[in-house]
Amino acid sequence: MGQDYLSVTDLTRKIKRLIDGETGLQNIWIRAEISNYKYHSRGHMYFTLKDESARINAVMFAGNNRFLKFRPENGMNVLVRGDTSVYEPHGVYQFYVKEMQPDGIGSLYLAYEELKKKLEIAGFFSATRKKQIPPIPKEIAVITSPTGAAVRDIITTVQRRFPLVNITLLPVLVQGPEAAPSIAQAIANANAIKKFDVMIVGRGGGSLEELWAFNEQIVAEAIYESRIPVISAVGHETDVTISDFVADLRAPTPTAAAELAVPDILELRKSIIERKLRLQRAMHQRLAVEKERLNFLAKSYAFRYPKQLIDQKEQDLDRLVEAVRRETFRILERKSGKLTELLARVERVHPKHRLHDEKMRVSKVNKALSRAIKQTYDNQENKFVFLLSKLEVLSPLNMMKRGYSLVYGEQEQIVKQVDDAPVETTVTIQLQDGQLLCLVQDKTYGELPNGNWSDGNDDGK
Amino acid sequence: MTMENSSLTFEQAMEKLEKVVGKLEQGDVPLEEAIAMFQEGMKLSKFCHERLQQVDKQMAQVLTEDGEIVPFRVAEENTE
Amino acid sequence: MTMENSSLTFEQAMEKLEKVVGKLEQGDVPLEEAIAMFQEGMKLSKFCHERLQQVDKQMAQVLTEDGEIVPFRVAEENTE
Amino acid sequence: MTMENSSLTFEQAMEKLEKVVGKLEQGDVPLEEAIAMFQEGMKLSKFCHERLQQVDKQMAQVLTEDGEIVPFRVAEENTE
Amino acid sequence: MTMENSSLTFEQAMEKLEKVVGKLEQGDVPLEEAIAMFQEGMKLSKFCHERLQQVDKQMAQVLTEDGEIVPFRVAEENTE
Amino acid sequence: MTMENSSLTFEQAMEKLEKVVGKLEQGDVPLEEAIAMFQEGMKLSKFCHERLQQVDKQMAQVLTEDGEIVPFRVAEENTE
Amino acid sequence: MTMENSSLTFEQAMEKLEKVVGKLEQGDVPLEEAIAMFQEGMKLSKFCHERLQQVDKQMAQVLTEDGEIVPFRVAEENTE
Repeated sequence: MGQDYLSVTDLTRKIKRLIDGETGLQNIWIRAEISNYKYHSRGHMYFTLKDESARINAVMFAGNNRFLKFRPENGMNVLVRGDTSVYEPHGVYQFYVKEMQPDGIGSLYLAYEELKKKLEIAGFFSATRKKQIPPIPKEIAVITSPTGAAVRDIITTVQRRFPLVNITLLPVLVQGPEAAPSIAQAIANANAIKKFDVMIVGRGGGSLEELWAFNEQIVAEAIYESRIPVISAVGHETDVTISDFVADLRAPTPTAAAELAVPDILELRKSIIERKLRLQRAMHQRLAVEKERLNFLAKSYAFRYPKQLIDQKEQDLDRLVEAVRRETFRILERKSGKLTELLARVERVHPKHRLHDEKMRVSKVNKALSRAIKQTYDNQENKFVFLLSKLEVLSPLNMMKRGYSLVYGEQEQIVKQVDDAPVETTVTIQLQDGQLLCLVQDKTYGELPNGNWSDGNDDGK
Repeated sequence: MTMENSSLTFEQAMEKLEKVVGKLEQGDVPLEEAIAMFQEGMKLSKFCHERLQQVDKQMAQVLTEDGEIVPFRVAEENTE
Repeated sequence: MTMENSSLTFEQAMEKLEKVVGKLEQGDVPLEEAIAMFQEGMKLSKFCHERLQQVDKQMAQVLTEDGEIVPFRVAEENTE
Repeated sequence: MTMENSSLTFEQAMEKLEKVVGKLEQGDVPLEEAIAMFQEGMKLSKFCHERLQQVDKQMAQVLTEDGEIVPFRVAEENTE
Repeated sequence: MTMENSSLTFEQAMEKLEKVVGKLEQGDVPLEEAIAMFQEGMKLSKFCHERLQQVDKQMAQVLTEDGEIVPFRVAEENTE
Repeated sequence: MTMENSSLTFEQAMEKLEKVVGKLEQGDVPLEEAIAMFQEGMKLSKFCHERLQQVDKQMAQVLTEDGEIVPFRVAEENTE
Repeated sequence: MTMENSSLTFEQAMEKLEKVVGKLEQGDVPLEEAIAMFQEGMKLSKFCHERLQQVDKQMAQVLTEDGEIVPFRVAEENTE
């Protein structure tokens, strides 16, 4: 048993979970009186909600109280919406207020919210159901009170903006219990008349109760069923009624409704003039563009200097003709150059040169011939002369010049010994300059002396 | 065209005019067509202009409880 | 050719003219063709010129007919 | 050749002339052929020259017939 | 030979001439033959020479016939 | 031999002559033979001499017939 | 021997003569023989001498016969 103790924190957390999970304690409306109101410097509101027999601590954080339209006070009866929960550190349960309204009109709010939700679900606010407001209406129905600022604002604004439109007022009550049926009826009437292009339904500013007729279902239904487009114009900018949601167009004020219903004739005139001007400008511009384009083309090089078309070709032609001439002359020149060259060569091989050479050659050979024969002859002659002189030197007859002589016998044999010439025979003595015929008279034998003989052999005789 | 235009509402005429102007401003309309459109545009603008001048200033009316329509005079601010 | 041109629209004529000018300015057009193109170009340019003058006149006429609204001064800013 | 040439276009004649030049430039043309080519070249050149003069005349005529096209004044703003 | 030469082209004659000269230049031609060849060479060169003069005349004539186109002044820059 | 020589060409004769001279110049020719060769040589030399004179005449005749060839001038630029 | 010698050539005679001289130079020839040889040598030399004179005459005759061959003027260039 002893082990089952809970910590305070656990317990508190269990309680908190229990309360937070209970749907009947969450997002609920409570009617109560405020006491112990404290406005914390950080913007949070702390107070006690109570009635005759009970009380509960409450807090409304700054994030939620920022949009409150009133200042809560002690003793003030209020309707609050919020969640019940536990503040763990203190172990207290308290109410966390999300929304707060003063009690009394609080019921109207609830009704408003309820109807709004219902109609929204029914499709009364659907954007697809909204009718187009004609840009330039001819007939306008105005459903509002015949007295008061609203009707005057609407009529004067419409007439000022677009005097051509017909305005028909369908006077209605705009507050009090009869207001809603009156308005619904007028809407129906306007539809019955069938001449209106648009209708403005609305009234001037007032309290929620004063504006209430426009939150009635009957009015919403009348607007919803209207075939004529409806512009709603209820109260001031901050007031948003059911009618505003249902209407085809919501204007923040009656004056604004009039402005939305008709165009400004001055603006229209201006826009016509503007279009006309644009038309002319466009046309002028177009013409100007085309003219410029044409001028540009007409002034193009090709048209301005058409001779250029030819000039180029003239030049091409000149070039070609010149080339034909030049090339032909060049060919001629080359050929004639070659011919000249050949002529020079012909000149060089002129037979007169050859002839000249041949003459020289003949002449030379001729001379050589003569020289050769002369040489041959001279050689032989020299050789002969040499031999002859040698022969002459060797002639045995030469001894006679030195005194020697030859003795020939009668048989013309040379007498070498004494006995070769017998006495009484004749001998012939050959001398250098002639012969002596001699008779041998005697003979003597003897020897030739030796010794000196050989030495004096050359010069001795 | 004049025939046609006469049966146009002001809005239709304005719309046509705007279209004509737009096309001309785009500049890609053949010249012959452009001058025709210009003529048409001028006619439309004349038409629209006349439409705005046609009627005198209208008085506000009120539908009485009896179902009658009578002129309605706006109460002066001073009376309130 | 004149026959042919008369049924041309302004744009067609301008296009033709542009082509002619373009080709001529490229400069490599055969001589015989070039002179024919030159003639054609002159005719087209004349034709376009006349068409523009005609449109000019048409515009002036429309503006005169529209006389009442006459002074569409474009330079309104300066006069005011 | 004259017969033949008369049906040539200017460009064809120029092309022929260019070919003649090309052949002559090769340089190894026999003499008789060269003189024939020269004659041909001169005839072609005469033909081309005449064609050019003819076109010149034609052009002058076109300009005279069509008179002058006075350019539009684009600067209309200045005239107003 | 004269008969024969008259039907030669210039180039053929030149070729023949070159051969003749070439042979003569080699120098090993018998003298009697050399004389004959030289004579042949002289005739050929005379023939070639006359052909050239003839062609020159022909060219001059062609240029004169084309008289109109005469002044092919290459140095046009100086005259302008 | 004279018979024989008359059918010789100049070149053959010169060749023979040169051979004769060559042999003689070698010097070992018997005298009787040498004188015969000399006679032969002299005849050949005479023959050659006469041939040359003959050629000379021939040449003069040929050259006179063909006159002089003045080199051909193409330089037309100078004439303009 | 004379008989014999007349059919000798000059060279044969000169050879014989040389031999004779050679032998004589050796000196050991018996006088009778020497004298005979000397006589023989004298005969040979006479023969040779006569042959030489004959050749000389022949040469002169050849040159005279060919008398016309006035040497060509080599310096032809100067005359031209």
